[in-house]
Amino acid sequence: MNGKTVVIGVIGSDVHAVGNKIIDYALTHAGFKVVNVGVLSSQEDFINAAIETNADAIMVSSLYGHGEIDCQGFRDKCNESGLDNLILYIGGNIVVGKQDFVEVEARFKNLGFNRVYAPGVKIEAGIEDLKKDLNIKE
Amino acid sequence: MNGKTVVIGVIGSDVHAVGNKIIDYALTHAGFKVVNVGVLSSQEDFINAAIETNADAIMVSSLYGHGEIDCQGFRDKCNESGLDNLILYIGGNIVVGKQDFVEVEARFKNLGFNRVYAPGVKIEAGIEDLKKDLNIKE
Amino acid sequence: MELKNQKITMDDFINVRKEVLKTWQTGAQIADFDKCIEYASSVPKNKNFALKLKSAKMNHIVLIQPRAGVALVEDQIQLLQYLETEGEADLLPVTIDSYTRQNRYENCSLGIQESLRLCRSMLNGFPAVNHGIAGCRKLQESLTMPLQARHGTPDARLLSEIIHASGWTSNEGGGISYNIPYSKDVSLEKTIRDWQYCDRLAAIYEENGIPINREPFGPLTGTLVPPSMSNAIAIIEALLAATQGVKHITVGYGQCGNQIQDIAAIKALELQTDEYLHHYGFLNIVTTTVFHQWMGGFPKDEAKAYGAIANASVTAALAKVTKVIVKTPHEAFGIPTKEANANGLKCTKMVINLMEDQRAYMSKKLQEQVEIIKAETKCILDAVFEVGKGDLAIGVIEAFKRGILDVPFAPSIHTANKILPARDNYGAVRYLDAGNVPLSEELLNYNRFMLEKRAKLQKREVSFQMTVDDIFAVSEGRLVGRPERK
Amino acid sequence: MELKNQKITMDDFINVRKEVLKTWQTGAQIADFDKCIEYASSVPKNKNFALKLKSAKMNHIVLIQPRAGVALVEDQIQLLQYLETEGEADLLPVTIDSYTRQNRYENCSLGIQESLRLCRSMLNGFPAVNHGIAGCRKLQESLTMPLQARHGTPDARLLSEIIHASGWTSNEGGGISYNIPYSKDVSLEKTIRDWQYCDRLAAIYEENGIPINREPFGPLTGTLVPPSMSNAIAIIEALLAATQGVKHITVGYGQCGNQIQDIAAIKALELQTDEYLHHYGFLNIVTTTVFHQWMGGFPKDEAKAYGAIANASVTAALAKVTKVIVKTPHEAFGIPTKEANANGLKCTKMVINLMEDQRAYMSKKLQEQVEIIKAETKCILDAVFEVGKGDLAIGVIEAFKRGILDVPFAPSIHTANKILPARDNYGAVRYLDAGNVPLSEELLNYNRFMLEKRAKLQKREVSFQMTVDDIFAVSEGRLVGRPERK
Ligand code: B12
Ligand code: B12
Repeated sequence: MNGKTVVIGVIGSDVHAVGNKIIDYALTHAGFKVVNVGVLSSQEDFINAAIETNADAIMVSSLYGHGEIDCQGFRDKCNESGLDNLILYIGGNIVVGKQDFVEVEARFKNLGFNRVYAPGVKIEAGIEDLKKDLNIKE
Repeated sequence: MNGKTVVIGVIGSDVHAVGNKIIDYALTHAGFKVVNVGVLSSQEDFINAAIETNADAIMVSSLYGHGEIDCQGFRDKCNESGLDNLILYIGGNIVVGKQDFVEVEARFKNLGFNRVYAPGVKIEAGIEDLKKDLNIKE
Repeated sequence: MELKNQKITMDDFINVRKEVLKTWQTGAQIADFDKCIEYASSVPKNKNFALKLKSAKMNHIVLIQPRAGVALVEDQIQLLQYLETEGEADLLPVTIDSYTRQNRYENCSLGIQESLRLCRSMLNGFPAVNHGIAGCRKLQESLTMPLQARHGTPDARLLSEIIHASGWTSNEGGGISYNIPYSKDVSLEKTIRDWQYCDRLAAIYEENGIPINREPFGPLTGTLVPPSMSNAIAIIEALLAATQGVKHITVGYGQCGNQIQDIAAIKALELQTDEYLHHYGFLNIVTTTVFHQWMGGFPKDEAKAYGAIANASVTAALAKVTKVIVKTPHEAFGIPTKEANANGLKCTKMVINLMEDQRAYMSKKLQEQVEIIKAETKCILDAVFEVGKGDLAIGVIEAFKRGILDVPFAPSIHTANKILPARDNYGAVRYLDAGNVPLSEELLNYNRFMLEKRAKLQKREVSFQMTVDDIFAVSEGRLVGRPERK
Repeated sequence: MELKNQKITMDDFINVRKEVLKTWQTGAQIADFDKCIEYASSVPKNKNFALKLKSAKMNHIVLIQPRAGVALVEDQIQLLQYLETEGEADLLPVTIDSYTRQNRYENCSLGIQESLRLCRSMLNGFPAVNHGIAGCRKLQESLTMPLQARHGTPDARLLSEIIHASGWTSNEGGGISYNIPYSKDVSLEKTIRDWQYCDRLAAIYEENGIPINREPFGPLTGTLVPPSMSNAIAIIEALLAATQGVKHITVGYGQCGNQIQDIAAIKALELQTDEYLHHYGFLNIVTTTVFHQWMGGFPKDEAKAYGAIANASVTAALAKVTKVIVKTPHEAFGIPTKEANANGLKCTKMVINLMEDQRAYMSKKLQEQVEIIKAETKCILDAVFEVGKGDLAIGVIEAFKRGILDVPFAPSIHTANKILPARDNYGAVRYLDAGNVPLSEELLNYNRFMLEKRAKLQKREVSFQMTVDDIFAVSEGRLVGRPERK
């Protein structure tokens, strides 16, 4: 255990559960305390869980293509809830179709995400980054 | 029989025999007298056959990619041999690789071919054109 | 009213119908049921999904069908026309967007607006309910191939009403298969009841001379589902549909990847579906089969994706299924462009054509695998009937509670989530942990034995890590997961 | 000196060698044979073609190999490096250009110049003789995978000398297979003799501790060659090579398209090659197999080409051949770009990996087809030995004269050109007219019967038009030609 807490889940009307289960498994093995709000989760579900557990980061998954709609105003809502410096990642298949990822990344950074992951980037890459961002030493 | 004679063959160091056999079969069925110089034929082979049989057209096949080299000066050689108005077609896979066909066509028209056919255009199309060019009525 | 596996009476149906039509404004347009049937009758018979499948079955032809859905009607028309002509599709889908699937029609409205504004589809499918019969009929009339709704909607009653009233002659889904993989906390009581409604609706059209095809969603979570589990659920949904009077049923199966197991699963599914239907007195039902090309994570490289697509097509051709649902070279990234979609179809069509006069021949190995899948499926179905005390609907509820029916990697809290699958050394999917699935001792031993064999060859323990490795294997370019890659 | 199937003496070899090296200026560089062997010995063992095949055979691994050749050394290096890394090729080819194949080295010089001038390859392959050992060694040293020359050269003596002296450890070809499909009027006496030289050359390297692989070209004209005819010729060339002392032989087969027939043909080829080698006293030869993806006309559509490529790969994986020669999505157009070439490889690799732990199981049908191919092949080979009065080389000459051996659609005037092949209703290639091929009455009846069946189903006569339809079928997207398309 490294003492850090991460909220994970799949946002919106998205039911893709496999990656979510894998992420849960991988983060736990990497020493994080994992709070999994599961599939079909709203922005509020993520934020409430983060407040309740005093989380250090939220890792949003979006697979089904509606990520862009589902994430509108997420960072603002975090700020309103006092989660100003919370680390916010998103990954999966976050937009509809095969789009130029540089552009996609920019759009989501604009929405307030600290890091944005392309399709099929494995969770291990996210964990590496998280350790960096949270100053966790191996 | 429509009274017209066509010389066919495969030019250069090219041994692709299947299309040549099919073309022989198809032209014969369409009423032409066919003089087949076969595979591995030089420009001279075509021209001599055309002179000997007083042919109306030459249909060159080139499949293996060296068509551009093999056909240098073909029209000049025809002219030198007194075959000034002979109809000259070429088809098959006449250049190396998948190239823009508009450009390829222009290159071969420059070499003096009356009609130039893209990969996989079937001989039936060539026969249609030949009937037009030789004023053959069905 | 207590849930039971029995035909909904016309009175009950009409009462529920009134409520259903109120759930979104477009419902009002189809209040007059007779007009709906009249319209549906006017659709040319060569555009009937059920009849096309029947004739394909009789002629041993394998049909191909894409997935495809965008936000706007005009775009959907263009997309499907392209897939008909350029893609050589034999059957057309309308893939419904995820908000509709959750009955969030307001979100759909927003999605439609945003799509208009940004000039690209902001929805991952076609919001058929929002477009109503105006849009849905226009779509159907613009196409020459039969149309089917493909979705993943726990409560698809309004959607089903609108599509059939628009002349779409097939509907995918079922009370289990569109609940467990597609929702988090919707009760099976509710979805089974709602899908009884959808089945009854299809049957009413059928009774009025319009054949309607119903297709339980075979692959479930698409992720290492053991064939006997998906077959058992497909057969259950076929029986539930038949009870409501459905006459054209397509049972489905998602490729697992071991060719022999996949062919065996299709054969077992064909045989047992008919056996169970006959046993329960349904004698005049046209059953057909659908094979889904690999439903798990796909390789990102397009050439490799083509390899996966064509490999699946060979299996489909050898098994002589009635239709194949086709993936595209964009699968790993997102909703395909229409070109990528057509490419998946053409690649599939080529293979199906090359193999059209060929089929799988029986070998000892194939026979063995058919027997094993049939035996496992029978263990499961016997137990479902038993705990339902003879009523299949009640049996399903009970069976899920007890873990007799159990779907791996599902989002729903209503599956026990106790079974764990993994591949054996040949890539066949086995029960690593059967949880509470009541397989016989012999079958459990067989599953265990096959996995031990892999463990030995891979020099490691039988464990969940195998399952994890298997989940990523195909997208990384192989079938069976390996402990470590150098 | 009379042609005979016997090992060339060292004296004769050395005498001929002197003449061979004079046929082009680069020959002089390899006059010192010991230096050649010394260089070849220095090539790391993991780059040895023969050893890599042997280990693949032992481990039941299927390797993949592209075709690839361009005019210039630097471009060839870049191309093959790309196919190693991006294309995941296991074995590398150097496809030789068509002028070299006809020993027209002056034309090659022109082609090299033009390629330099126009900055695109004006040759359809790599002119290895013109580049000499300087270019060929540089190429070999720049790569990590074993290298093979693939060509179609009736007289490949100088070419073979140069490549082996450059550390390329495999050579494709044979006195029949690089004559009949690749020339118009070169006598079999000459090509058999010239290939005895190439075989003896390979064997000398082998005797000096450098394993060299030799691969008769299995597919011949690639156009509806009945499996027993290509198998018979492959076995003959294996025996001719073994006689010269070759120890590593890869027998080949080009996909016909009916999966069962293709698997049966590979099995028959494996079995009978070993049988005949053993029978003639060659006991310590490593025989491996190569499967060529569809060698006839390809579909122009790239998605369909992928379908054809992957479908062939499934057959190869099921038959567990040692290696597969891979086509590309550009096949119908021309020499592929390096990207298209890598895509063909990746598609193939995906399928081979997905099927790596799977294989074909014996069914009654498969057994039957193996028996038929073996019986046909035996009829042919028995007759060849008979007319050769025990000498295989003489037998081949005689057999071609009489039409006992006969290759359809060949350019050569030295094949009787009497047999006509066509597909039966399942796509298997049969003898429509066996010409003078001495099949037993029973086998002739079987061939006839299978074709009559097709004729009946297609409602037409058994005729040459069937063959013509079959020639175009695959490029038009199916396997079996149809009388008319609507
Ligand atoms: C299996 C699957 C399904 C199953 C899901 C079963 C279930 N309940 O879980 C079923 C069949 C039910 C399904 C349904 C649908 N699906 Co789906 N599905 C897939 C598929 C093939 C694999 C997903 C998967 O399980 N991968 C394996 C896991 C382990 O990987 P993963 O999910 O990608 O997660 C990993 C990484 O992405 C990463 N990651 C994920 N999140 C995050 C977050 C952070 C911060 C980081 C660092 C990393 C990270 O780490 C994870 C573990 O390594 C993908 C395509 C693909 N990838 O090949 C399509 C795909 C995701 N589905 C898609 C769609 C559209 C749908 C449907 C809407 C319609 C349809 N096609 O049927 C419905 C959606 C229903 C809904 N309301 O959500 C699209 C999404 C399109 C888009 N974004 O443009 C995809 C991409 C297919 C496609 N190309 O069209 N699907
Ligand atoms: C079968 C085949 C072979 C066989 C040929 C057997 C034989 N002796 O006939 C073998 C295996 C021996 C072979 C060898 C080679 N081949 Co080859 N071969 C093919 C293949 C697959 C099919 C050709 C065929 O028979 N098609 C069926 C017939 C009926 O069609 P067709 O030949 O195209 O002819 C029709 C039309 O083109 C048209 N047509 C032809 N000529 C004309 C002329 C006119 C005026 C008109 C109107 C129409 C017309 O009508 C014909 C009948 O409908 C093609 C690729 C393809 N098309 O899929 C490559 C292909 C032609 N081969 C190719 C090459 C490079 C070679 C080799 C150099 C090297 C190699 N790859 O092994 C050697 C060449 C040896 C030599 N010196 O020529 C390349 C040519 C590349 C290019 N142009 O850029 C091709 C395109 C493959 C590729 N993409 O790399 N090949």
